[in-house]
Amino acid sequence: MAKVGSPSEERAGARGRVPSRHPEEGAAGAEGRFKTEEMILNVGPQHPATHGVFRLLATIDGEVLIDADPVIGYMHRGYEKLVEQRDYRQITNLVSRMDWLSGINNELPLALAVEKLMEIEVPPRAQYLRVILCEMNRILNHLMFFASFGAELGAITPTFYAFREREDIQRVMEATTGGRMHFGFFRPGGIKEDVPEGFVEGALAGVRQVIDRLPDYENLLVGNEIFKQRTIDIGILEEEAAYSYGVSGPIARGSGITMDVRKDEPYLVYDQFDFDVQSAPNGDCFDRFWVLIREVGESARIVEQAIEGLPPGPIMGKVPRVIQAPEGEVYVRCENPLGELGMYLVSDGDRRPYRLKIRTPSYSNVSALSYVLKNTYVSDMIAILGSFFFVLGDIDR
Amino acid sequence: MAVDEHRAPRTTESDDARRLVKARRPGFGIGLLKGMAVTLKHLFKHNTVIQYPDEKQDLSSRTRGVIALKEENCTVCMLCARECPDWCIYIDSHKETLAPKREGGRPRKRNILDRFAIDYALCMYCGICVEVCPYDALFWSREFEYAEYDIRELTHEKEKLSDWMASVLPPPALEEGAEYPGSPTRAPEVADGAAAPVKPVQAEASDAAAGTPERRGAQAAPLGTGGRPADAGAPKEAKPDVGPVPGRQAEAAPAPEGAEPAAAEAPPVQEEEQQAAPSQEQAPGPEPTAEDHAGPGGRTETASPEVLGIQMGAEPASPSPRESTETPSPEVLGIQMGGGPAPSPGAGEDAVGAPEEAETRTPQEGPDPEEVARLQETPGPNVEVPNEEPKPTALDPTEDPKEVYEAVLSDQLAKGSSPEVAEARAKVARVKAERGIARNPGVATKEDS
Amino acid sequence: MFDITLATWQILVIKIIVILTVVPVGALVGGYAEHKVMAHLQHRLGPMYPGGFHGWATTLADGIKFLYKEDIIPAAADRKVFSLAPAAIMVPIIMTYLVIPIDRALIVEDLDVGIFYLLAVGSLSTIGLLMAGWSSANKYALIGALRSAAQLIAYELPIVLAAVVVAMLAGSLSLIDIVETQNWPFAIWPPGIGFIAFLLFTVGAVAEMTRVPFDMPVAESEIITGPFTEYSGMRYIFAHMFAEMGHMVAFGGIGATLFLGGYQPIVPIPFLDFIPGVIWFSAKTMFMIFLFLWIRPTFPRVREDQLQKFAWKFLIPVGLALVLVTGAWVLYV
Amino acid sequence: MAVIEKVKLPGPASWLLNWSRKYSLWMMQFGLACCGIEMGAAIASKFDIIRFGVIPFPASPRQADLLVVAGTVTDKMAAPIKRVYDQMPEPKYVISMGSCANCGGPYWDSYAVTKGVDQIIPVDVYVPGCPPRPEALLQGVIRLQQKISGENPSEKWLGHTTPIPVIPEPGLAGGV
Repeated sequence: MAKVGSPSEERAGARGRVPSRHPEEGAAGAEGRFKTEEMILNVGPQHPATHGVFRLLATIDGEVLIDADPVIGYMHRGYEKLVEQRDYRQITNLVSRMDWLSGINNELPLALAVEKLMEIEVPPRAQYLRVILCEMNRILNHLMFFASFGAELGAITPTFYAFREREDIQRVMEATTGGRMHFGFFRPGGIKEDVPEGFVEGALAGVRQVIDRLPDYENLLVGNEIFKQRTIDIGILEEEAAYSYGVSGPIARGSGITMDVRKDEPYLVYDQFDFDVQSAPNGDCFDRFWVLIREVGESARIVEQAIEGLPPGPIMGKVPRVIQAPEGEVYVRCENPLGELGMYLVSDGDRRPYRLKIRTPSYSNVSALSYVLKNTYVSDMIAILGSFFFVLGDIDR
Repeated sequence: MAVDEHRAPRTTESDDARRLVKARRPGFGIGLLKGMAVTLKHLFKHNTVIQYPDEKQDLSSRTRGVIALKEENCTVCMLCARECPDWCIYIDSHKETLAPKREGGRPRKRNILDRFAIDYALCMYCGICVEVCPYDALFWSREFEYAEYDIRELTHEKEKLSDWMASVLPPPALEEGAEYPGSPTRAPEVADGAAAPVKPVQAEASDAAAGTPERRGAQAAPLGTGGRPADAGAPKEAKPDVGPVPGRQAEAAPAPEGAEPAAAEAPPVQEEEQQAAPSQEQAPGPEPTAEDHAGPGGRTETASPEVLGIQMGAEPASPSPRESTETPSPEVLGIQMGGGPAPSPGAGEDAVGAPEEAETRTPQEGPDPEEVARLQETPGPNVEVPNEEPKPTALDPTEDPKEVYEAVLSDQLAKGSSPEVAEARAKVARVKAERGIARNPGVATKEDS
Repeated sequence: MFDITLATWQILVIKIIVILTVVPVGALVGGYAEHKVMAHLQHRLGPMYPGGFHGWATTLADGIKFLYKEDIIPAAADRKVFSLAPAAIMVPIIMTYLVIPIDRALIVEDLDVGIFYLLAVGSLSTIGLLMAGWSSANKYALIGALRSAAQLIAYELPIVLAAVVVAMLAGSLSLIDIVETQNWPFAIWPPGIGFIAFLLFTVGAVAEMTRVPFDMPVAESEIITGPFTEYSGMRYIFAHMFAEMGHMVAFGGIGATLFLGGYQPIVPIPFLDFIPGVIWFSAKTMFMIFLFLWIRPTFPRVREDQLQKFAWKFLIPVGLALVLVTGAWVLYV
Repeated sequence: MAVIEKVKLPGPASWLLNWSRKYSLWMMQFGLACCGIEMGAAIASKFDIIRFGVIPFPASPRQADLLVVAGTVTDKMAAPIKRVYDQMPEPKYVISMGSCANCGGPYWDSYAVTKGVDQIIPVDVYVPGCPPRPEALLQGVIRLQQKISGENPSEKWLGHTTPIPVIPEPGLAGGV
């Protein structure tokens, strides 16, 4: 296993890893122990813990996972090729399905890229609405994370509670955009149509309900001693390792990296809002979970501020009838719920992109898995997979 | 809006760090008890399950459940089929030539819709077809219950699609601060003030149209009754009801008197409304470039004869269509709200019905073929499209397939590929040779020389 | 009571028939209760349509369906062991029902060493789990079987210690005697001792049933129901569903008998005597079952090594200390 | 189980077998993509698919009756799906959920996507939508239950079911 800038094995052992029993690595330890045999366990592609079709080739020795090799590509749909055959409006609807938990966040970089190429000015109302919708989508995504993480650790109830809250927010999203998961709402230049009456109340109510119920969640999981045992000091991803694997988003922030595109390189109107970048220093499963749960609160704060400052006005900038990005190339990055989502758009002046390279957060995040999974227990593998919240569609595209 | 009541708690950074340290401390079972309290609390809470077949959610009108077709509005312009990313819309039509309306006029052609089917097994529910439809023939309905045992049954024909029109809701009112598309003024009072700019247009239109009452009557029936040709006889009964409808109805009132029952039974198809053209020339259309996104503004003028038809013939006793929820005729709403957010306001984006074109063309004629071709380079399923089959780049086989196979095989084996890989590559090369595709440019030129 | 004299074998047949009906019915009712209680704890409704009224027949439908579903034995499996394992799991569970006193006279067999019998029989099903896991020729099943063997042995001890405490307090190993001695249920009196013993028993019972939070051996999201991964049809329902539910009902009954006063009224007031013992017993059993069902959706599961540490380093020392304290209580109070 | 396929079952027995299968549909969740999340929503507390006796617990295909293929089936994933289906014991049912599983959906022109799960396994009910709302899946389940109640168990067992006209149940029929 290539270790890019990883800390020494001793330090990893000292930070909660199982001491290595692999004969090649710890030859000294092999004597005087039971002679054990390795077994290759094929986890996935259809396995309840892999939320999706993710395959992990695990070499296990008893309960200890010696080596883990993620195999991806089971959900590869050829996005980057497909978008070359579609015009921008059709792509908006397609990339929404890329990371299915954060549809509207995927549409945003595309819209921003086209706007940047075409030099379209987006009216403030559209920008505010974009922020609101993006942040609500972020809450949806994080709730899903909460649900799946609990379920993987064996606590099935959080799933049910989280889905109930998701439903409330999804209702508002549906009344606004027409879709529950795939919105297809952003257009180069603005948004598709203005929000319907009752949007503000609905959004506020939905977001506040989540905030109100957060203590319940914390009681169910965060404060739970068993949960703490299962997550604290498990699956540590150190700061330097996180850097070298290109990890971004909540997982990087859980390793103490205060990195957030919304703060570092503000797009839309994020620089007008008061919010914090949540981070935690330890880099274990608990910290990753902690950061995600805190981020729900931050997103709620942004939604409230944006609703407060929502200006009246048009929702579309001056755009030509047919969107044709002029020749050129542009890279736009946004903070997806799972990390940095970048789109590199090359246009040859057609109605379709010449090339669209998508840098998805999950893909980079998941590359750190085999490093983190090494020398852990099989049960911890589940906790780590859960805390590395990834979406298969986002990895494979 | 009282935003401050409930604001999400703001925490400082050191606060967060302290809380995290506290949360990471090992507990002594209190956390377990708290968790049990949470679940126990929910045992006694009122359940919020939506017991689906017995009770159903009240879905919003924008919900993308199923696409309904208002058959009368469809002019077979094919925009939807061509814009569909999945190509799941199938349209068949034929052209009919009708006798000229007046002595010496040119014969009219019109498209008759034979088939309009959507394959819902393939549809990705993106709504682009609804968005691009320039004549408001497609709407989103909230229905979602159409699972089938056979995939072929998921392709629904126009009869079924028209049935779904019954469940289409009027578009929602917009949030405070929204700009209603097509309105010259900003802000909320738009909704009420919208009638003003529209009014003269309608007056003109009604005057112009009054000369040909029979046609107007014919049109009123199918449109106004939400697409039910069976109700074509409605204008007669509807006449007395026209009076109470306030406002602009007054100008329109004289028109239906001339509507003859015979004309009312005419087939429910769109007719050319040549008389409407002069009225549109006088219409103060907004600047096309500036207001491009607000296409329905343009539609206000082009659609006005229809609108009048509806209001005269078929909106019996609905003084304020905005409040009536069961009338699925968005044109009326559109007018009342100032060109309003009809279910497909985005039509303006491709804006075939934008004012510029409307001045030179009549609304029911369908878009100019050239215009459509210019707009839509994407070929549609029902149009002559270049074949999608992969075509060989070179038409004549230049190499002997067998030779190529042998050559590549030995070449690969010599290069050190495993026998399987070598064989696979050789097979690929043979297939290419059979189809006349040069293996790679280098090889081809070498052999040629 | 009745003036009918029956031959011994006739009595035996009747007893067998009774037990063979009680266990599946108990399992079905337990399964239904699990569906409904869990659903309501999770803010859901649970089965509503099967059978009409609140889905009462849902587990019945499960039972009938599984009886005639295809029975797959994997090609690589050890056929004989694979087929026998469900019986090896199920029979000990059925056997536990024999000694639980439902009322003063309603007991299949009042053994003098009732508690001893319970503990001895209760640990037998481990063999069945091992058989199932090993013979399935499936890696997940193997991991599950090994985990369950380790776990069941570890958690047998806290139950034994808790039972020892009860036996010491009652001064007898017969379950009828244990119930009769409880003026106040042992979970309440003697103060502290009984309650801790009750907690020990509950934790041990949950682990013994391999339910959350101690369900590592059958963790669904991890090793896909462990030893039962390859089981289908009738064998599955006997090996897993009936066994788990039967186990739960049995442990509910045992808990009610040992700690909650069995068929006796919950408080020793003569006024309450008019309520038949069966009702008291059922109510207490239901309370125990509810406790098990309440724990299940609330907690995440404990990791295998943590689970072992918890048993050996915490529960068993506490149990041993408790035995000492109980001895002191019995001798000096 | 050879009895069922040889003997012509009397009416009540057929009814009982159909009834038990209908209300005990253990559901193997094959959440592949977006539809998997909506399937989760259908299971969760707002819609609660367990109300119909559809039990989403088995993690192993050996105990499942119903396979819900929810999401995009890629060519790489087709083999595992086929395998999971083969591992399920008879009688088994398949619901194809969403446009991708029905016939490729948005990825109809993708080189990596299987255009419809019915190319690899037989499908009983197709639920349209992209993704279908949770209620749409529930309606699909209801339609499947209607189908089951009209089946001949012995034929189903042998694997060649002749389609039987379905009598809509007044209580459950989600009107189409």
